[in-house]
Amino acid sequence: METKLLSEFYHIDEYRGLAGYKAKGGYDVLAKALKMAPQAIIDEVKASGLRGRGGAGFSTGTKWSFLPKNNEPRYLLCNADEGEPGTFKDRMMMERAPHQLIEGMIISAFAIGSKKSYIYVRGEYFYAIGVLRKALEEAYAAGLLGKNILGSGFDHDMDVYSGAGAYICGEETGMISSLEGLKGQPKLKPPFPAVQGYLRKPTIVNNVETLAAVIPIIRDGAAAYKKFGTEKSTGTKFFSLSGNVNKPGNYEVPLGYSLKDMIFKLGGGLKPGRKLKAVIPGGSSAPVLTAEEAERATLDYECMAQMGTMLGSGAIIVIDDANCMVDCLGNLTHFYHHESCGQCTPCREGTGWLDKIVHSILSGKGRLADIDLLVKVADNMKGRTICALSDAAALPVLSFVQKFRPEFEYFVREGRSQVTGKTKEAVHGEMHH
Amino acid sequence: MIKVTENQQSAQFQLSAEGTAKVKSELTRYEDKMSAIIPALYIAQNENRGYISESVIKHLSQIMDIPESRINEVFKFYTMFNQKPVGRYHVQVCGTLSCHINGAPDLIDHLCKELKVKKDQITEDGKYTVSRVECLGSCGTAPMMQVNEVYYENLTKESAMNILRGLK
Amino acid sequence: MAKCTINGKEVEVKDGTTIIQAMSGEKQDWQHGKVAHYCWHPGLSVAGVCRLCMVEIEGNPRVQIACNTVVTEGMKINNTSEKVKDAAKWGLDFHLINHPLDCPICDQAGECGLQDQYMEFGKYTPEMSEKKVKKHKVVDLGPTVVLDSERCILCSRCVRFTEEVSKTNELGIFNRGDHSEIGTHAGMELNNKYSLNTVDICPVGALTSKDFRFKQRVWYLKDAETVCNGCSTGCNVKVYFNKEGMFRVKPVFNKDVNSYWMCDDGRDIYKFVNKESRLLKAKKKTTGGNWEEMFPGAAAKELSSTVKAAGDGLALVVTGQYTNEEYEALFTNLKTKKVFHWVNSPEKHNDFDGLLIRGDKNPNTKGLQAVMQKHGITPGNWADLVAGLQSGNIKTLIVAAPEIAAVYPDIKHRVSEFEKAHNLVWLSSTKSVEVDLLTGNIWQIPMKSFVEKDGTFVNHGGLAQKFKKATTVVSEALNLGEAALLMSGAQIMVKPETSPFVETARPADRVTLENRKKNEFVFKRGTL
Amino acid sequence: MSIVQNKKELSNWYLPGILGGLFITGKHLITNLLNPKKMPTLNYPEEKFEYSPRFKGNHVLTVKKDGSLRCTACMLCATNCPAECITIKASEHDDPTVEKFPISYEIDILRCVFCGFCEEACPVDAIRMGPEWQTPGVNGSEFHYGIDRLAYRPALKGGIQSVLDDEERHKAGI
Repeated sequence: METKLLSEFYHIDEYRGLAGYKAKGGYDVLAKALKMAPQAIIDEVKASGLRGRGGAGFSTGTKWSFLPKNNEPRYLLCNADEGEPGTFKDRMMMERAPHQLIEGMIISAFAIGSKKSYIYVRGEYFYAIGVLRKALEEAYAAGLLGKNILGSGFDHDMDVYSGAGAYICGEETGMISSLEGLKGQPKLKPPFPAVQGYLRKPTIVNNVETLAAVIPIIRDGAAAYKKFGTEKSTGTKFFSLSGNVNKPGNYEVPLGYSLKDMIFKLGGGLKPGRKLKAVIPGGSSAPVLTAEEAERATLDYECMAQMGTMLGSGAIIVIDDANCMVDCLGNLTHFYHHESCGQCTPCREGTGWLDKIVHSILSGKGRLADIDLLVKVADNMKGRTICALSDAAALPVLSFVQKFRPEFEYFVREGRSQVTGKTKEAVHGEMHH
Repeated sequence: MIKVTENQQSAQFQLSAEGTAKVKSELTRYEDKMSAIIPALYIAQNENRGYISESVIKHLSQIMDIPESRINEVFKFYTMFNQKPVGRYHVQVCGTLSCHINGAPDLIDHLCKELKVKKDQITEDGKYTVSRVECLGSCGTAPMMQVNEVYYENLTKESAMNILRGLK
Repeated sequence: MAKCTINGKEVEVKDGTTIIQAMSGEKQDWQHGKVAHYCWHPGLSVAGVCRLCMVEIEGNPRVQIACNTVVTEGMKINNTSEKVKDAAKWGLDFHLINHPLDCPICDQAGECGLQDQYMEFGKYTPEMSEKKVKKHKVVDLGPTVVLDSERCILCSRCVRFTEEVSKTNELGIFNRGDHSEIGTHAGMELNNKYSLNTVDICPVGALTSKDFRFKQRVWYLKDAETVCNGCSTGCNVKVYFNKEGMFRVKPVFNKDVNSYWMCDDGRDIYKFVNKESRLLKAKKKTTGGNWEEMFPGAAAKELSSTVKAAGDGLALVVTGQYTNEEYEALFTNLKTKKVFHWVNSPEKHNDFDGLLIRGDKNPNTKGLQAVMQKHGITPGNWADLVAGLQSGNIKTLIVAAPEIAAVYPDIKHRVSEFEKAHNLVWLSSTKSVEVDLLTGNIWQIPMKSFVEKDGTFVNHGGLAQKFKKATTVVSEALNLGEAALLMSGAQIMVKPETSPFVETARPADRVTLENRKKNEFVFKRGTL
Repeated sequence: MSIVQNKKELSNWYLPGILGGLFITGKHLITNLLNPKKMPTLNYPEEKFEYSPRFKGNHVLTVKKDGSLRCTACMLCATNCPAECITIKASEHDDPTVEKFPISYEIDILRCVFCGFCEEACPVDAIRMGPEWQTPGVNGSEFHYGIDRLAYRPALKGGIQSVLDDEERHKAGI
């Protein structure tokens, strides 16, 4: 069953406005937090074991503690770029409860002592940006933002910044470059953003859900939050279920929830007559799980890592047996070929190469050696670049080829798909713009 | 020897007075004036029939006092800024994995056939451009499309065509 | 100071230096082991995008890039392990999969980063069999540079150069992914005073110089280091030449003068050294007669009598284009008080564009002033010279003319004044159209250009820079010292050095029928 | 080196050697007269010896389909030539797809040792060694073969087509 820690009142429309939000206990936690000492808030978050909900799963408390201890100006950025295919939880949270995000951000900003924060939303979410802008106006009008918030002497300004269509801006430093008005290309690390990020000042970048999760932790305390989820992966998380499943959507469940129940109970199972073939558990860059592996998997960071994949952003894509895995891989390699920012050579050329090899197999002109070449190229792209996009491009290729190799070999030998029997004309490899 | 010349076919682009004021306000809104490039490009694209030409970049460069190559770099990096003219309604159908396995390719072919236009081209009446785009963050309601600023979800071939016909 | 071991050798470096700076060493001689790299350039900021300079650091599972990792105390680095070699192999492969097969028509062949480093670090078994990405070829970027986007490996050195050094922001990388291309925004040209530096730092043949395009293959060129005589900055440069002439000039690193850069005007100095613009033979003309050619040494000796006859009616006009040694010899041998320093456009003298270009276009003004002071000579002002010429008490005028006449805008006006002299001696390395039209007793003696003689230039900052002779272009030419000695009557024998330079059009050793008759080889039967 | 000495008494006599020789010549004279077809000699210059394709004779500059030179003036042949007898002057072509081509391409045949290194060095099959070698010349300068002599001499009947072709290369994406 769902445990609606954050999404309890999402079904109420007025919850989107300030009055509706306050009626359900909104901004009380902010008042409580402003009375606490900032370091106490950080310790509380660290004690709660909250880990990043955006995809990396890095402990939020630890990330906050990297900030230098002086009172040099620092920024809090909310990463709402949500470009990972399969993920649509941030959009729902921003459209249904903008004030929840704003309150979480003010508490976090107070904890790390930041005077200015931005919410970087991907350009396509025009509606969500509109809702956020209106919520910010309401918050400023109600004295919850700007100078001397709720009389606590802490002043903070917040603004929404719209992106313009680039998956790479979901990466921490890519987003920072985009905010600085440059091309959204990731920056060299070190220096890490906590030391030198936006405009070379210390910067903390957190996902929408991570910042919203700060509210229950401060309201009920770290111990109460740790009751949900498993020992190392605490709390609840939104999972975006999509693909060949009857009831796709966002479900908030405690971590450690079984993947099988998520698909067949909450997700309403597959279409009649179809069998489960593969599940991508954590967004398109997470290695794929076969049906058997999916049956015994539980949705938490440790189990996913143990099965050789990642919890990532919690986007579960269900693939049934009516789909050809080579075609699905071609779709993903085209995505990464289109979204690579082109800064580092292994990723810029490698994503293009992988895409062309898969599409030459799809067009029936593949050779058996191509399959091993895919593995070699993907292996030599991993870990060689500034950001993790080349790893994200390589992992699907490696996992698809390793776990569904017979299907690739059939395609090469027969020149057509084992499942659908079709071949794709070779034009697909060309990029349109 | 190919000479990179400015194609003269687009007349010198001028932002409207109100557009210029918005761009000027964006310049001072953020911590650093370079952050105003993306908002400025959005404003210019809306005033230039949905796409950005070279003279737009020259004009923005004069107003914002930022080198042309910096603005051009940002403009050509992001996919939501169109380099070629598009129809009044830019029908962007998502084609990434969750939509792909829920029938997005057939939907795109169907729309192209119905509107008698090839991908990324404009229909004769200048009303529609159909193009395949990457994940729009609405995978739970696949297949779906975004027309200018509005998301239309859980589409079938018929419902999509009805929506498009309904647009003025 | 941080101590670290590189490939087993103990190395101590200043704090904050990156691994690649530690391995390359001060003089870029890579004595700790060669690191493959493209986007790192000691004179520019770190981009870290070519991902080739991989090194293995103990305690770190993944290979790290050397250009951005700072050396910390006790760090053990090695770049000879199998993992690093494999990383470099694949790194290079990624650079080459979309690279065109242009080596036969690419000017950079022979000194191309891809060729050299592929031979050293490459995999030799390319596995790319898909279609390559097609981009713009032969794009005209401006008056000096041609771009070929397919050859470009997007290392962004040229973009960083126009941002950080020339600060003109013309270049950018447009589009995304493997369709990105270097370029300028439509219609705008790469047209600043340092544009050709981008050609030097481009590791591949994407940016090529229009002036050098297809002129010569680089492996046919010999090079020699010397000091540029274009202006008073005194940049260290390397001139490239072979039998047919001098083809181009490139900067050489010098920490305190020009670091890694050089201006575009300096790149044209080779044009004043080639035979087309040089004075090859000495010329003599008496009033009413026309020019008769003669051997420079003989002309100078013959002049010694007129110089002795002039006594104190002798006047010297000097320019800042010669070396200290030549001035020394000139003033010790031709004793005269009437010395005039011909300064070109004095009002622009101490202009400075912030980087390298200075208003004073003479390489050795400071050196000339120092030597004159040593000899107790105070240069007279120009009016006395004109008066002296009119009144006739200056009978013989010796002019040490400038090598690069273009930087002397007032040359026509000055030369018309010199015409009033009873005897005019014009010492110059380049042809002078103005002097050819003069009437009266005129001698023109060819001088050696700065590339053909050893010497010292003192730049604007007072730094004396010695340079050696690179080659000989005009074998009979004299240098200022020899001319002064001969004209002052000293009996020295000037032996012309052999010049490898030949007329460009004529093949070196055409065997014509006349030659065959004179050539005894043909008629004497060889013994086996 | 051991020399075989014919010690037999008869070889010291003059007549038997001469008559033996005459007999052999007579034998050949008769057989040739009886069936001239089997004669191994050729009626030069009407019949010329058919050399093998590997024969290294006078150079040929191959041409493309449209008749223009295949050579891109990359100077590899001039570099590889041990006799250094090839001088090439490169220049820009106005057709944008052809970037570089030779204005002048000269081989000093008197210097050339016909070793074929140029043929091996050429990356684009632009120079080959043809079958002819008997080309007289009176004046030394006639032995400087220019482009017209190397590529379009009458014996080549409009130039030999190169194996490589640009369209296929571009279509293949190389």
